[in-house]
Amino acid sequence: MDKQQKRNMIARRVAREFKDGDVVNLGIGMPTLVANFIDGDKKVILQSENGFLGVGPAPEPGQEDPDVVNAGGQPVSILTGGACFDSATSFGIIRGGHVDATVLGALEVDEEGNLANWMIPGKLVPGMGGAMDLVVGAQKVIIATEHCNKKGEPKILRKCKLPLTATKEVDLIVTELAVIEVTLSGLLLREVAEDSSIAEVQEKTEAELIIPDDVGVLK
Amino acid sequence: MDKQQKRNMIARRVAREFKDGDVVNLGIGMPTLVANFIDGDKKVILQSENGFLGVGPAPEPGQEDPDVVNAGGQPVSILTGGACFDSATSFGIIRGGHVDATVLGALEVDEEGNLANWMIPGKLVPGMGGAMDLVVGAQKVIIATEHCNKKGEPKILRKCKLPLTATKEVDLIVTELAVIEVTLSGLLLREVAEDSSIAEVQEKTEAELIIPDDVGVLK
Amino acid sequence: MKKILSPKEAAKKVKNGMSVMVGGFMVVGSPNTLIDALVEEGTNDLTLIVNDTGFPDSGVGKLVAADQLKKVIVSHIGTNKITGEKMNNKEIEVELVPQGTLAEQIRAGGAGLGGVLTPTGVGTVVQEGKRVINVDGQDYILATPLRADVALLKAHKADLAGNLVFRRSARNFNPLMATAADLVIVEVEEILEIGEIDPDEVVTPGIFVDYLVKKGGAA
Amino acid sequence: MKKILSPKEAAKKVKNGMSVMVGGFMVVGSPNTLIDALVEEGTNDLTLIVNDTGFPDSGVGKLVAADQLKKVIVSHIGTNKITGEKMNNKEIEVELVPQGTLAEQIRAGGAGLGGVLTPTGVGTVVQEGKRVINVDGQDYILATPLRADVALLKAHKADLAGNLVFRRSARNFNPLMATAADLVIVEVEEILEIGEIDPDEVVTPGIFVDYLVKKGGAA
Repeated sequence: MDKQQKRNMIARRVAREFKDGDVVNLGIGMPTLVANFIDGDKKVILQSENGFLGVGPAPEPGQEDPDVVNAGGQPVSILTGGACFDSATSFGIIRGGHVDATVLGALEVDEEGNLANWMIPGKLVPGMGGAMDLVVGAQKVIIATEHCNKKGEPKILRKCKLPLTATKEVDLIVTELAVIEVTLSGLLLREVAEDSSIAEVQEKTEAELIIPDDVGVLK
Repeated sequence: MDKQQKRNMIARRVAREFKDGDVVNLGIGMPTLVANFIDGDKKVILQSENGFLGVGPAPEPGQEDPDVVNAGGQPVSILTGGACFDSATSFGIIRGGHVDATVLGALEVDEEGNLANWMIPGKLVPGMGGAMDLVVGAQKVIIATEHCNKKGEPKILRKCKLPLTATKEVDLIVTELAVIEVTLSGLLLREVAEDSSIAEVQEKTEAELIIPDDVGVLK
Repeated sequence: MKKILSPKEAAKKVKNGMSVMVGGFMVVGSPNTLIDALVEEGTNDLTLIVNDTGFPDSGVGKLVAADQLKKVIVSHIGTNKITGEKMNNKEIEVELVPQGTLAEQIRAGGAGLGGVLTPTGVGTVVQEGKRVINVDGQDYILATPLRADVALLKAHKADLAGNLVFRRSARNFNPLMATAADLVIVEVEEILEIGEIDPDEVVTPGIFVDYLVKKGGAA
Repeated sequence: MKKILSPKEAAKKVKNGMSVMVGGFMVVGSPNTLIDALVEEGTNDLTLIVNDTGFPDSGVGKLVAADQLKKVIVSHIGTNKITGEKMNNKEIEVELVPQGTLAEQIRAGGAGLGGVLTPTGVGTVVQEGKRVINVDGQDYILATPLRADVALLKAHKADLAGNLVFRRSARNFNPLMATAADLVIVEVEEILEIGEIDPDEVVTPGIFVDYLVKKGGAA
């Protein structure tokens, strides 16, 4: 699988987590891809933290509206039935638990549900933007990430080493190898990719996984 | 002077305190009268804490709009250039110091600028409504009140006895007898009514007044 | 697409013992059709969160008169002498809150804040039993968030996505309460198709709304 | 009637060493005509309060590139590498704040609150040096109010009373900042007569606005 195939696979699986009527905020980068895979039968309302509900697809080239961008600054559209608001209202929606799910990337995530995805000491710090509010506020926090980092090292750890984005807020981790649920007892392996194995997933995960009898297949 | 004449006299004098461009909130009861005396050359914007700026006169009978009332529940109008908002925004305007002056009645007011105007122990307590926010938030707090209570006792005291609405917030007291400024040194007599005297005002005021050389005439 | 309920169906969503926020300021912006249905239903032991208790024979005053309330959290009861009588007879517990503080407590409940620091009420009886926090030399009262099981609201128009617009001073507490209750039922004058309210004109986004009821609709 | 300034006249209101709030999210809703005039003016030693520092060659990024800033209070600098470089070289002090907290701090500054309690950032480096307050068993960070000497904002339309409406995601921080600065200057696409914006459609009431500037207006 090349990088793009992995990303699409992760995005497709994440999209299946949403229920009809859910309000969802998709983080910048890979999480944005998730929008492409949401089942058309489900009415999922996308929130953009820069100030609106009802994010629609990117317009045709030349049709961009300079006042309509997503939180990554990319041109998008606003669907009918959408609504615009200021930043305090936007983060009131997020912090107040009115977003059912958020999807974010990770540098590290650990068995307590801690997440580190905003800074690497010694490197240029871009700032947390809205990520800290999203992780604390959304009802369900889904991490969409490749299973290992560029060096091939596990990103799913016993304890995050990098500065945290939030503590104990992650609910689900979706990678190209597995779907892992964060529970009070630890990380529960829910699904393993068809071309992988429980052994491979555990090998590439620093934290010890809880392996139930009914591990599903991640497709 | 009958009661109505006193009230009009007080209201007329209070209205002279406003500057062009001021945002003013007039309390329920006598303070509402002040609107009738604002100099037409001055652009004073009236705020109503139930949610709008640009309070205009009461409509003709039969022309009332059920959605347009002042904070006392009386039918009014909204002038062009006005704006409507929710209660959090309305009190953000008030508490945030964006109201230049508020005019309120008093049960008691004292030489420290403390105000009691919302409850009498043992009597039915109506609630403070928006009064506590107005007294704390407005840049200038003007008390419009008859000089003495119904029993003829002073309302302007050394120290309020009734439960307070706010501490040390009153700036000016206007009665049918005098205009009194609250200063850090105490109550400064600014003006005395034509048909009264410094002696009479002091006699009817429990707190000791500071009498400057240039006491003006309250008309 | 939001579900449209009859007033009776809506009233049945409110159960004995629930906390209920009701929009309106002296019955302006009050959901009177919903209130009438709730009186009809006879649901009782309710905790009401509301700006004021209306009048003896209108608005939430009808719930007071029908003995359906256990407690009221409110800024003003002066327009409804029955509330005061029942308070004195200990038939209703009345918690008086400054209007601007009440607005912020509801907003905090909806926006996921642990509270706000307000200068309103410092040095008054309102401070009793509250935490006082000093910031930069000034004392503030910690006003903690308020939420309710149900909000019964009134808007001018809704679209079928649940987006709301309000009219004039009928807006007041309605948009705030829409964010702070588990179940939000909104009475409207008119229900429009999706797309008939421009995203920039929406005051309350549809994600906050669970059910719509037509004003004066058949039970 | 609000005074209409040329961009140059407006820029001259900003003095060396002032704190300046600037609206916009990745240059959407950014007052670019005002920023250009401020670059032209060469005013420096400014403390900027802004969501992000735009791009190296647009938005507030131009103030960064022109060395006009002493400090930036911001949620994200990742789109402008010059900010990061100047931060690392200690030419600019950068204070990173979660976006939702930044929005609430500005709102608190405008609404007269002593601060708000937010769960965002608890257990992260954001907590360092902040007061943590426990409410009902949960820890919150006390986010204190932010105000500025000047706000430079962008709205879609204004009327001559200063009432503002915004368009799509260009709203973002602009309405919040309008409440939290001593002097508020707003760049707009179009200036309308009083009465052309309905009171229900006003997002920022005119009382918050001091001066208007036409977008792209002659210096």
